[in-house]
Amino acid sequence: MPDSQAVIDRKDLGAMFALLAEEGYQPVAPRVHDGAVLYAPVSGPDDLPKGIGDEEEGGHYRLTERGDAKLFGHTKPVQGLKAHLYPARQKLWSAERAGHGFRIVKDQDPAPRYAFIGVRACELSAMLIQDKVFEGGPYADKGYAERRRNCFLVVVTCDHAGAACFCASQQTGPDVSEGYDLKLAEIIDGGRHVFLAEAGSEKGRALLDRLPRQAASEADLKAASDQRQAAAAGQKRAMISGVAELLAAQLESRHWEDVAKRCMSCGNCTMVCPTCFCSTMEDATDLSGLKAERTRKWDSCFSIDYSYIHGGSVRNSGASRYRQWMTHKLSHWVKQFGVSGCVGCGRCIIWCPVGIDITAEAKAILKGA
Amino acid sequence: MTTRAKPRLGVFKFSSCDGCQLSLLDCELELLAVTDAVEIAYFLEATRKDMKGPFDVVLVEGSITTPHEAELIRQIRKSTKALITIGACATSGGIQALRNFTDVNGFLDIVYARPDYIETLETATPIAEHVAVDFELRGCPINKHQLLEVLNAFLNKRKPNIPHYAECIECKQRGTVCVMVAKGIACLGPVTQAGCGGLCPATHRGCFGCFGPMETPNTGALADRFLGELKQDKGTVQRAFRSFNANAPAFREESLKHD
Amino acid sequence: MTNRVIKVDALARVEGEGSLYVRVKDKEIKEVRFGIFEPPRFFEAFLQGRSFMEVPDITARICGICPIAYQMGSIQAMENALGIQVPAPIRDLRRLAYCGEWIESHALHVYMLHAPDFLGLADAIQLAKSNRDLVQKALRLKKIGNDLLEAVGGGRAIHPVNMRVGGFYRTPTKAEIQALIPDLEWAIQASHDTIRLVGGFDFPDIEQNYTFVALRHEREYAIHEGRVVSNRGLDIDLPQFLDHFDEEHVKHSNALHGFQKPGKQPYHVGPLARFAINYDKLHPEAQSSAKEAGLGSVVRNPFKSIVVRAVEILQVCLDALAIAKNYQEPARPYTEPVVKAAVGHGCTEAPRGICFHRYEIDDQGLVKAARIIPPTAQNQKQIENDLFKVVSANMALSDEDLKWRCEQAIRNYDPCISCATHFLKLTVDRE
Amino acid sequence: MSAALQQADPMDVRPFRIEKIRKELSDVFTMELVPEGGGSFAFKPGQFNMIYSFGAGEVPISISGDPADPSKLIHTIRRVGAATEAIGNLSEGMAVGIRGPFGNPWPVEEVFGSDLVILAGGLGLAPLRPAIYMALAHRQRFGKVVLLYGSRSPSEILFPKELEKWRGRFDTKVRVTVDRAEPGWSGHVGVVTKLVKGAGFDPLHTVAFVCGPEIMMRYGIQALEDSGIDRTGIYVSMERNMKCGIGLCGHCQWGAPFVCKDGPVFRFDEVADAFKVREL
Ligand SMILES: Cc1cc2nc3c(=O)[nH]c(=O)nc-3n(C[C@H](O)[C@H](O)[C@H](O)COP(=O)(O)OP(=O)(O)OC[C@H]3O[C@@H](n4cnc5c(N)ncnc54)[C@H](O)[C@@H]3O)c2cc1C
Ligand code: SF4
Ligand code: SF4
Ligand code: SF4
Repeated sequence: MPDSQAVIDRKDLGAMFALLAEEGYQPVAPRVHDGAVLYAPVSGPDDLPKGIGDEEEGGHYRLTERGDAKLFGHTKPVQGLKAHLYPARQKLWSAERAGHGFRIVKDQDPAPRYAFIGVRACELSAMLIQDKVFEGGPYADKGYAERRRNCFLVVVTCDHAGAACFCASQQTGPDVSEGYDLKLAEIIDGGRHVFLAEAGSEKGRALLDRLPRQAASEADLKAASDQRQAAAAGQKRAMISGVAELLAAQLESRHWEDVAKRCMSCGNCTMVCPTCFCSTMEDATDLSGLKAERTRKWDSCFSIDYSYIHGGSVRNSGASRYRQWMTHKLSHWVKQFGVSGCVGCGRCIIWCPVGIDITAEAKAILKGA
Repeated sequence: MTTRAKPRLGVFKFSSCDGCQLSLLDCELELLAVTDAVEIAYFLEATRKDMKGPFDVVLVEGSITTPHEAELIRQIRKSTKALITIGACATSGGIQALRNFTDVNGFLDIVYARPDYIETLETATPIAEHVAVDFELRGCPINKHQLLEVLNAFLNKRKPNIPHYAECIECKQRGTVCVMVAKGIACLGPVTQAGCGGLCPATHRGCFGCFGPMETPNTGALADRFLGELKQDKGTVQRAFRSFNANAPAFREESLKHD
Repeated sequence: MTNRVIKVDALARVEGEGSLYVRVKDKEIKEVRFGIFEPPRFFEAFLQGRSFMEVPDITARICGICPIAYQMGSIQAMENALGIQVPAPIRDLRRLAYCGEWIESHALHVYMLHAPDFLGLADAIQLAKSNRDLVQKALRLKKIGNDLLEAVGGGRAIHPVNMRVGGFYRTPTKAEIQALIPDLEWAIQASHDTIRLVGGFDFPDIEQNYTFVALRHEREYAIHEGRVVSNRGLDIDLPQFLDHFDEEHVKHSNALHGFQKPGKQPYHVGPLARFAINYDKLHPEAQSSAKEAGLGSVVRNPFKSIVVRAVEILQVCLDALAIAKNYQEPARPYTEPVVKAAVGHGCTEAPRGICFHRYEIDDQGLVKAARIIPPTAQNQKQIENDLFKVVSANMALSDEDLKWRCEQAIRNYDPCISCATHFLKLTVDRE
Repeated sequence: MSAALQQADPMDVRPFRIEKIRKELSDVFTMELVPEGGGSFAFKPGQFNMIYSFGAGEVPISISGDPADPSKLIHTIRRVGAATEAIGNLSEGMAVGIRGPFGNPWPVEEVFGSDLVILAGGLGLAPLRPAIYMALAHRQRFGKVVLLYGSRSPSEILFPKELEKWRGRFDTKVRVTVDRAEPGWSGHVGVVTKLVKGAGFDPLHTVAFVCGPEIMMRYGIQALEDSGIDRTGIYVSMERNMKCGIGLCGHCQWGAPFVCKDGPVFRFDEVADAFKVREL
């Protein structure tokens, strides 16, 4: 698609934000907040984490100074975009008593129009997986579908791998081939700071057409491809192959008990995982008992209520709950949705307060098998 | 439409700081709705009207620290349909349960010149150790929104939407950056029950356990992290588990491991 | 009937549990006891061995009504021990939080706990029946106090989480503080209305020749720091506090009784004391509002404390507004303390009066000794003196009315019994 | 399911009026519902609805009525907790909210031509009743039809009148057993699995539908397998926590399957391994 490729100068990047805002999108991009890079509303490139990198390990994360002017020099933000596409708390409807019965009032907020800028390969893959979860089955989640349809996606490819990344082994990155509107690779070469841009949809092409741009040179294309290779080659972690079959056969592995000694069932891993989708519903009334409301909230398979049926919880032991999480991600998901539920972003490793590493646990199970 | 008779609410206090019952008065925007929905039949902090039971719902704040209190709570239990304990004092013993770890007579000498005037028990214990409790609402202090939710649930005969999972889940739902991972600050969140709204991490400090142990606390794993990566000493780890919910079994046992 | 006993086993509309017992024989008052049976909670004892950094979170739990008094008192004591001076914006934020606590606590007391006495009602719920708007307004005022506390205190008003030795864990943003301004402007108007309302109540004609003790600060109506000053010429620094004041243990109470040395004299802390000692530091708008309500520069009628509280609400609303308007985010949220063995003192004006702290810490920062003297303990002797006077002046009242009048006399002090046991029942015995 | 329903947001709750309430047992009742504003409700045997009691919660409940009569929606419910209590406390003329029907049904039509064994324990008879109605309506399409039902005690036998009626049919074998006899009980005593032996079906051409407490199902399946029925001929209905009923909330996962959309009725060979794993 040569005509869909072009180079945008750093100083013209603001125009992209402005055009998106003009089209009614709320730009959401990486931003430094409380010592971390998060996805948050931004007004332009000045809000981006300029020259900021990140250092990550199991249970460890710090921001670093890169010493350059890169705007997307970090790896991935703390939490995925699910917080925007499937918010942690959603009011589904309210109801009021009417006569002997009641009336449902649909009063959901209208779906926002987000332009996500700086989306990583793993993030995009996660979104495509959640599309299958929320829209791929016989029933769709209307809210998700609407927010998803409304959004504009600007992917920025990675130039290096974080220490927790293992997308290469999950085939979800660092290359990006589909599902985006615009793809950028950030290139700094001496004094030159540009973005190699490639449209991936009609919307993307239309936007690109309106931006000040130059033709992409061979050198630019090579720089972008070098970055991708570096990001792939730099990955220190990898998921073992055949993990789906392995775990399906290892439901009774002794290793689950071993993880349970370390795992606190705190649920952080499920909260930060960009594909985890579990939710619960709360029905509540006001004091008068005349008004009711239904709210959906993120839930976690690590909670006792999650598997509670009359008489008790199905998964009481920590071992069974960790097993549920890991086997669902890496094995059952494949049967349910045709893909793995893990995109190799490594967030669950980083944000586990005790640094439990899903790739290491998979290896340990293989060893014990 | 069904109209119901106004349920009678009683609010009682034992050893405590008053903060949890004050939470009821702090529901400023909803307070009149509460007084519309229930008849406040006993609430010393708010009314001179002193009506006797029976009650439909009683809220109990505070822990049992004197023989008189131990007797009184039995009477209250007999006079109410539902008994809800509110706050760390009532649900685990509260800060005053620190006495359970030492000899109370030593404490008396430190605070009072004439310890012989004071009548007190060796221990501060939660209400549930004395009488049956229908629902325990955690927190030091309780969260007023949770208090309203529990009252709502009892008045409307439904299950209160009060999660028992870890504070971390609430913290992440709020979108707070984990202080333990990103700043190396010790945080009790992974073993503490959600409910406060994730205040401490959002204020850049570690959770210090106001809401007591979560449903399945793995305190050992967290203590190992504190002692290891976070380089804390044993005393600090012990004190972390020994605060407002020191007497909650999981925290008590963990703190005893770090003598 | 010449012999009578007036008894209130459990005093209502006070914070915590206390009792009142008066025994009268042949028109002569034999005994007056303001008893505090709230069980002891031993804070001073279990503070020993805790890190100085944990102390503010623990002392907050002495009282849910005025946690700031306990947090800030201990924080400032620790800072005093370690030689930390906080910069101006931090000091402002602290004062702002304290204004919040005063608004919240005073609004609660004036409307919900005390006003029903003057209106002959059992509680504010009755008041809401006849005047729902008034109660709603009172609740909004109270809420504004709590909102201030939440904004500065890290999201909750009771046992806030944000205050620490050296400053704050996280300082609020300018936007967060400025968001409070419209409500504060409303609160100023509401406090004027409050002063007019309570200024119009009927007050029993009783004057006491009090020894007033309060903090005094050179520039401001003292709230969170100052020297300890009395209307009888005392003017001391905090380290001398214990040379002049002490507490003793009486049998009918789980709280210690405070007194001034020598001679174990009672003294009075709280709004009347502050007003008398710091009248000149009141905001002009608060001063003129006080005048309009008929207050002189010293108020000796304890029943008029409700008016003084209302004036104080106005004072702190004005203060808070000024702070909110000028707020600039500090460069750093806190100064990192450097631990050493030391002794420190702290004293602040809790809504009910001065609250004194003294700590001794070792070179690890662990507490070796703690001493906390809350306002209600200091007022206890004085409350009993007032009761004596109220009973002798009202012998003609029926038991029920006398009882109510006595309760009211106690509520004049907005006693906070939870604090005092770190500290009510009326019993009037007319034999 | 009708196309219109499929298009509606599956999270939308439809109010249904309670036409009739019948007390079945001390803690079990049956409700007859009709849609507010009219209409009918088509479903397949074994499917369930999410039933909402105003403000009090929503729970999955199987449909226990006759699939041939879509004019009324029938549910049989045991009071066990907050939400079922709240539903149970409603009276005739009031409304509940319905979402559904959801789930994978008993394959009654698919197994025409074979012998049919229905093995039910306790309240498990309720989700099986629509299948029984349907099988009896097409009685000639089956070989033998055997209903084996176990209950804890004679006073806890669900639908006794209907059991009596079915027993009266010459073309159907009905066996009822209780764990504990009471005075006046002259029938079988013992666990329901004991009835399998001697039920007189042809194991090579038999399909079995099993529903009851999980422990009863384990033993029941064992007994059916012992009698020679292949696992591909055994169907079970499972219960797991459900919040959405349509595979979006994750709660009902049981290994790979979602009980709500891949079940609640499963062919046993597909879940036999899962049955063996504790706390799955
Ligand atoms: C497919 C299927 C079919 C079933 N068929 C039947 C049947 O035909 N008859 C029958 O009696 N039972 C049936 N059950 C079981 C029935 O669903 C449970 O007994 C019921 O869920 C118990 O709910 P409870 O609230 O009464 O009990 P509890 O034990 O109090 O609660 C159980 C669950 O109900 C939910 N809940 C309660 N209150 C709320 C609230 N305020 N907001 C949100 N959720 C709340 C929660 O998920 C909770 O975990 C079936 C279950 C399944 C999965
Ligand atoms: S399981 Fe872990 S590595 Fe995989 S997508 Fe989820 S958070 Fe990322
Ligand atoms: S794996 Fe880590 S993050 Fe996940 S529940 Fe266990 S301790 Fe928490
Ligand atoms: S900050 Fe504390 S509560 Fe929040 S996720 Fe981290 S460990 Fe959990």
